[in-house]
Amino acid sequence: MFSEADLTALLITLKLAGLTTLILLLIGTPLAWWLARSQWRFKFLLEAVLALPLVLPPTVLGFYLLIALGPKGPVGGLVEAMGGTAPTFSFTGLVIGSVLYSMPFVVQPLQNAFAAIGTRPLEVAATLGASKIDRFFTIALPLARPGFLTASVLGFAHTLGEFGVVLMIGGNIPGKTQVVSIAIYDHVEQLNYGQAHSLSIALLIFSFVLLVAVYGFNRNTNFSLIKT
Amino acid sequence: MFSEADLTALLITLKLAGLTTLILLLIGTPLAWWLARSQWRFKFLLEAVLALPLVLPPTVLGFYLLIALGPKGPVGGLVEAMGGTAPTFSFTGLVIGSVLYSMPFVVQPLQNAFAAIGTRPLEVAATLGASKIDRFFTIALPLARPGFLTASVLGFAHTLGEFGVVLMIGGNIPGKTQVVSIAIYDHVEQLNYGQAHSLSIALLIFSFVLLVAVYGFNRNTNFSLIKT
Amino acid sequence: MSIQARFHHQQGDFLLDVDLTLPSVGISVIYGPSGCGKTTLLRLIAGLEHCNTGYFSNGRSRWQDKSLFLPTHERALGYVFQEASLFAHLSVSDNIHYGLKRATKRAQILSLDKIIYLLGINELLGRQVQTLSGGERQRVAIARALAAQPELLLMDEPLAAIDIQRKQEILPYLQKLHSQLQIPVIYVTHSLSEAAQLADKLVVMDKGRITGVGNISEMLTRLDLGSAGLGGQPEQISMIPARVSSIDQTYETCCLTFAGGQFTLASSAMNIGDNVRLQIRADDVSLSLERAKTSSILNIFPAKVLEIVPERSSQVLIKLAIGKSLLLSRISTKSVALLQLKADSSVFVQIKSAALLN
Amino acid sequence: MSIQARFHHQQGDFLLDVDLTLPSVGISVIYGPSGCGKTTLLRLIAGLEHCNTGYFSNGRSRWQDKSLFLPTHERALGYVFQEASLFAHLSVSDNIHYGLKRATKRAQILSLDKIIYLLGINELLGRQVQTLSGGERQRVAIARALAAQPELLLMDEPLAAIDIQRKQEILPYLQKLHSQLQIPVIYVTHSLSEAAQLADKLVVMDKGRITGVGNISEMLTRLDLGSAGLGGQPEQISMIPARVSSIDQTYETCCLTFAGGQFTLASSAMNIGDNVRLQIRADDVSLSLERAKTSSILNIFPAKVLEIVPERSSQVLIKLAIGKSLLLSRISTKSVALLQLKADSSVFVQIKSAALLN
Amino acid sequence: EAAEIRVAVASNFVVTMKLLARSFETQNNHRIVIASGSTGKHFAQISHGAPFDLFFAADAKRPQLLEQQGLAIDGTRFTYALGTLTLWQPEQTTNRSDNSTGMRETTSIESNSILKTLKQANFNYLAIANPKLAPYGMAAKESLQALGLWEKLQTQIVRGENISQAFHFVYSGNAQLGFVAHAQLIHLDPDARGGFWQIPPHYYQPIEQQAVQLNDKAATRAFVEYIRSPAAKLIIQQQGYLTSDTLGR
Ligand SMILES: Nc1ncnc2c1ncn2[C@@H]1O[C@H](COP(=O)(O)OP(=O)(O)OP(=O)(O)O)[C@@H](O)[C@H]1O
Ligand SMILES: Nc1ncnc2c1ncn2[C@@H]1O[C@H](COP(=O)(O)OP(=O)(O)OP(=O)(O)O)[C@@H](O)[C@H]1O
Ligand SMILES: [Mg+2]
Ligand SMILES: [Mg+2]
Repeated sequence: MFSEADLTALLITLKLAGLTTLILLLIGTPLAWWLARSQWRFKFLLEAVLALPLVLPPTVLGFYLLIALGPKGPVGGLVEAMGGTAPTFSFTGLVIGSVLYSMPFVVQPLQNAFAAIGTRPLEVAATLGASKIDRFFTIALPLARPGFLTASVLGFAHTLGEFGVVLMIGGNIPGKTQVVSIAIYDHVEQLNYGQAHSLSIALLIFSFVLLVAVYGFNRNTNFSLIKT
Repeated sequence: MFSEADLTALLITLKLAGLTTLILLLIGTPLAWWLARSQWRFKFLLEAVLALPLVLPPTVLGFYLLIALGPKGPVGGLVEAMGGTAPTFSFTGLVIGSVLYSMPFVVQPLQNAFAAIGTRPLEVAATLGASKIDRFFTIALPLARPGFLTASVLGFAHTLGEFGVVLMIGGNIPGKTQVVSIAIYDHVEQLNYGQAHSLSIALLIFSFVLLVAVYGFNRNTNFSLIKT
Repeated sequence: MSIQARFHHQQGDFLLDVDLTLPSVGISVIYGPSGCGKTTLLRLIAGLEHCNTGYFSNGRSRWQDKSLFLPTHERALGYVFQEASLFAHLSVSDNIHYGLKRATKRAQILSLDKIIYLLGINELLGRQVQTLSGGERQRVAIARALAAQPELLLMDEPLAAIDIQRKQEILPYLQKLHSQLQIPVIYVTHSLSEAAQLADKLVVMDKGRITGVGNISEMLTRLDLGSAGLGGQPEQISMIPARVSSIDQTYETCCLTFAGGQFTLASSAMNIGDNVRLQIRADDVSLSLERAKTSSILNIFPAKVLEIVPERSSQVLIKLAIGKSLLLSRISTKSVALLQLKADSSVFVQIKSAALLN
Repeated sequence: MSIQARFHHQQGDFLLDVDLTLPSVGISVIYGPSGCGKTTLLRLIAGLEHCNTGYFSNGRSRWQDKSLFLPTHERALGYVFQEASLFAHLSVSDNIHYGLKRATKRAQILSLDKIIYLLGINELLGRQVQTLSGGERQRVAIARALAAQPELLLMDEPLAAIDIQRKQEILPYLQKLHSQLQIPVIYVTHSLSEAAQLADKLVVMDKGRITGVGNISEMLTRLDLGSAGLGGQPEQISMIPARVSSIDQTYETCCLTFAGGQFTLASSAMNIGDNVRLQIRADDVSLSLERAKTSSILNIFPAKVLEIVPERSSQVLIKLAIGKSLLLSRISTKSVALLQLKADSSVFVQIKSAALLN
Repeated sequence: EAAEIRVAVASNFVVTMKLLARSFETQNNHRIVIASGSTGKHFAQISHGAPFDLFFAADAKRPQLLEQQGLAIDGTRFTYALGTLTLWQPEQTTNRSDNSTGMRETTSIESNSILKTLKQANFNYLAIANPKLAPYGMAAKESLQALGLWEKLQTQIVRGENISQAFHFVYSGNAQLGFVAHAQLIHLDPDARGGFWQIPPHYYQPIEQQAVQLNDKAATRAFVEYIRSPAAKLIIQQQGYLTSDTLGR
């Protein structure tokens, strides 16, 4: 039903979305935590900057990333000067692009979830001998679980459907940077509607199953509903 | 500095993003409220369905919307049968597409914000004689304010940067369905890098000012931090 | 015209099974140990907990039966929660006005100024609720419930976080609520002295069931309620209804006639003819065989021993009759032996002090 | 070796200004009206509130001074918050183990089983915290703080939501905490009888300042603390240190020697030689000019009137000396006139009942 | 009377179309509204009722399909331009081969050196348009096959969605070489062009860009008439395309 290329694209997509979500959670969690807690006067400026990638059309964002990450750009140039290869047209480049692009969808829900916890549980944990980092892992993280759910779902799904950025900085190299969204797009452009449909449906079913699993599994953690 | 076409595109974009955000808040708020409160066993299925539009590449989503909303599609066909015009290639079509596409970014933060309120404040309000609808407006809405902030920002910004869906069902008709993201894209495609840069920067500055205003204004509403 | 409540409600392992009739005037106190279901009962009455087979009528109107379930906001009640749950997005003043604004359909019988004054929250009105101390929060919550002009007031340990001085100011006000305004109050507490001071009816609960209901004076002298009820409690209180017969301005004392004699009490804020209640702790009642002549104890009455109930081996509770009034005394087993007390003995009761209610 | 606390802390309009020295053993009770700064003081001690110019030492180690600020989790303390703030994502058992697990560095002096038994929460261990009643929650919170093996225990009105029976079981346990385990406790309450039962030191606060500090027995008979302090309180309590000299098994009474005579008390759970405290309410002390012969009151002592302080025009507080012990009595102004009492009068004090501490 | 003519134009031709439209509008009351986009998208949109009057595709296939499906006016299809493929290497600065008439040039010293770079695979990436999507991509593929390099360079080829993207890849320095449309280089500042080699036309099938009328309104016909006029053809040629008569058809 699917060509080998389609299957490869599917695989790369999953890898990309998974890795991006992971990285976003790793970066986004401390960032969101800091944003939720900090009393810094100009925090709102940073919040605004973080939301900016959202505003540009993905292809345009991809275009600027292509320039910045390319060998002549500031980032890519630096990498090359240090003996590396500019990350464009590589899986690494895709990951960088996706991370930047999906960042707000992970940071914002996490920030709200952390803010909703309030200070009291953390104060209690401190009086019970839990250090800052300990409190974070044993109190803040579990209490922010609904936020993590939303953040992961939005981040993962957004990367699955991501297309403009990836197309721009990935170069659509089959087996390397061709993701499934591009593959579907290609099918549509070539008027292979049949293949486009089946690939879309496969992606939808897969995502649906995943989402159902995530939401279903979290169905009964409504402890955030109750204040004690 | 900007061509008239660019300015028109900017205007259409703002109208689109504003209207979309408004509609999303109007639809999304009751939906999120229901999702946050309901004890329905299969709620998680609906949650999964709502997140699905995220997963498809925008152009592909746009393609399916084009089919569905077109005169031969189920929705468009129905509209035409009732004497209307199919909404494709019109501003209405853009709004429909954007609403569907940005829905999860509005519903999810709202749902989390509503869930975080808990039941107690609503119970208290009920004992003070506030009806369901009254409680919703006087207790739930103000307490969920941080969630509304996030929802509006994500929804608005996402629509600003939205591109694939709009391109597909709008047809990129200048003065009618050409939004600024497509205009920038066109400039890039036509290698008018200079114009693309200035339009992007204008969009970024405008968005930044807007975001700063929104976040700055809401800086001091951290009442969600404190449980009384 | 009485409050009727019938609920059979399962909550996890816990079953609340209650069938209760309370007068639709006065204060009914629900008393019982932690976890016995007091809060659950109040929530059922308020309609916050759904019980399909429940029945509730507040005397004037039915709120719930087989075919009816009035939602909470249509029940004209005020509810003070166990944890003062103020609205975090509203100032103190706005919290209080929240209920007031929505009470336009109800008769405005409680003046806001009076409420604010009595609860001592005038200076807090402009504050954000996050900056209040625990007791301040609870006082604001009480004010908010009162401002809603309730026809039935539900209070879940409202005074637990409030200092005794303020408590002594608020309690009489709560008493007036029903005596002057006819607002029935259902009041949860685990303080028996609070109960004795407030209650007309006392409801004793244990493990989701009602183990005793009755008028406060009768209930307080019932010795059969077991360790879960009143017996075995460190506090033992009797209550005697009386009537002001004369007032002595010099010493600011007054003379109260009760079914057993004349009681002298330090108090001047009364009018002749007022009906009052004397609350007497069993620990404040000593017995003697002869009438003491030069004692500071003003109230000494002849009485008859009705019953002697050992509490611990070192202590007994004695139920006495002064005329038609019942009184509890707690003395040591040793004194019983020394004075050779038994049922029907004639003694003098010496009442060291008494509190006055209403 | 004493606890030293100095804080000068502004919070909105409210200024807390405290310089306090407390013994590093025993229970220090902070007592004062709602909003006087009790919670704020505890938070400062715990390091939850930052005060740059603060100083705190728990006797063994310094937690805070000009150049030092130990974060809360490095202060070996237990804190029971005014509202039992249980972790919503953990079961009851996990809540309790949270502190226990992190206390491995601290000496394991409090046995978990004992804590669980005493607080009566054995059956709740597997439950989710959302399903607990108000009192159950607070008991779990106390257990959690104790399980953390604190070197200093801070308790903010921990028993306000707990029924009197359970309270009477927990209080002696808290007393033992310091007598057997040498854990100092700082305990906030607005119940003077709780204070009298627990306190070694009593700290009276008002409007952010300390208006009096002293040993409980001395503090309770100080009449100068004004309406915000102890004077004018409905509760007036004296405390007399004594020593068990003999035990009567028949009536389960014991004889206590104090600086003024021999006191008979209904109690058997004592050993000869034990040092104890008698807590006597001013309302339980009556005076007479002659020794009553046939009274149920066992404890009658000759005493001397030291001072007569009018409370209201109808009532006075009388400070008395029995030998070297001080005692308060509250009687009516009328009795003062009838018995012609004045400073230096010789009288007999009749102590109707007394509570025993430790 | 004045009418609005909506023209769906393949992205690569939009710049030229704007010039054509401007010149047309000076002679007429009609107004041209240009909607640029990928030919695949335009096809899908027209199939679903898009309100275009004219369709300028990037290939011949899509107009043909529309015609077959009866969505276009029979017999109105024509080739409006022929794309020319160029291999571009901006870093090649030794000499430049273009002069104003350089379009016909097929070989030069520099182009040989570009060819050498290509043959030695002495670069990281070679950008082409996606052969599946864009006619220029197909032409690039055919050229590489003709040179016998297609298989060899597989791992170094990056594909753009369209010819513009292939251009971006090279322009931004991410790809060192790229097959682009000659029309794109025309717009570059001559100093920034670097070296290029126009691929000999026999290496690839002609890139026929066809247009078709979607209705038969008078204004539409007028515009088509204009496009076929010599004046329009001159503009098209100046923009780096061939026209049918330049090929001798
Ligand atoms: N941010 C603030 N702004 C203004 N006043 C404040 C702020 N925070 C606390 N206060 C005031 O500080 C005082 C002390 O509060 P605290 O909580 O210490 O009182 P408390 O003695 O514990 O009272 P309670 O017995 O009612 O719990 C209160 O009057 C409170 O209103
Ligand atoms: N969802 C539940 N599952 C199991 N048990 C529950 C649940 N909800 C409440 N309970 C139990 O129901 C009993 C009654 O609770 P309730 O809150 O009515 O007690 P209470 O009398 O108000 O006690 P307190 O004086 O401590 O506030 C408690 O033992 C509580 O543990
Ligand atoms: Mg309760
Ligand atoms: Mg406090």
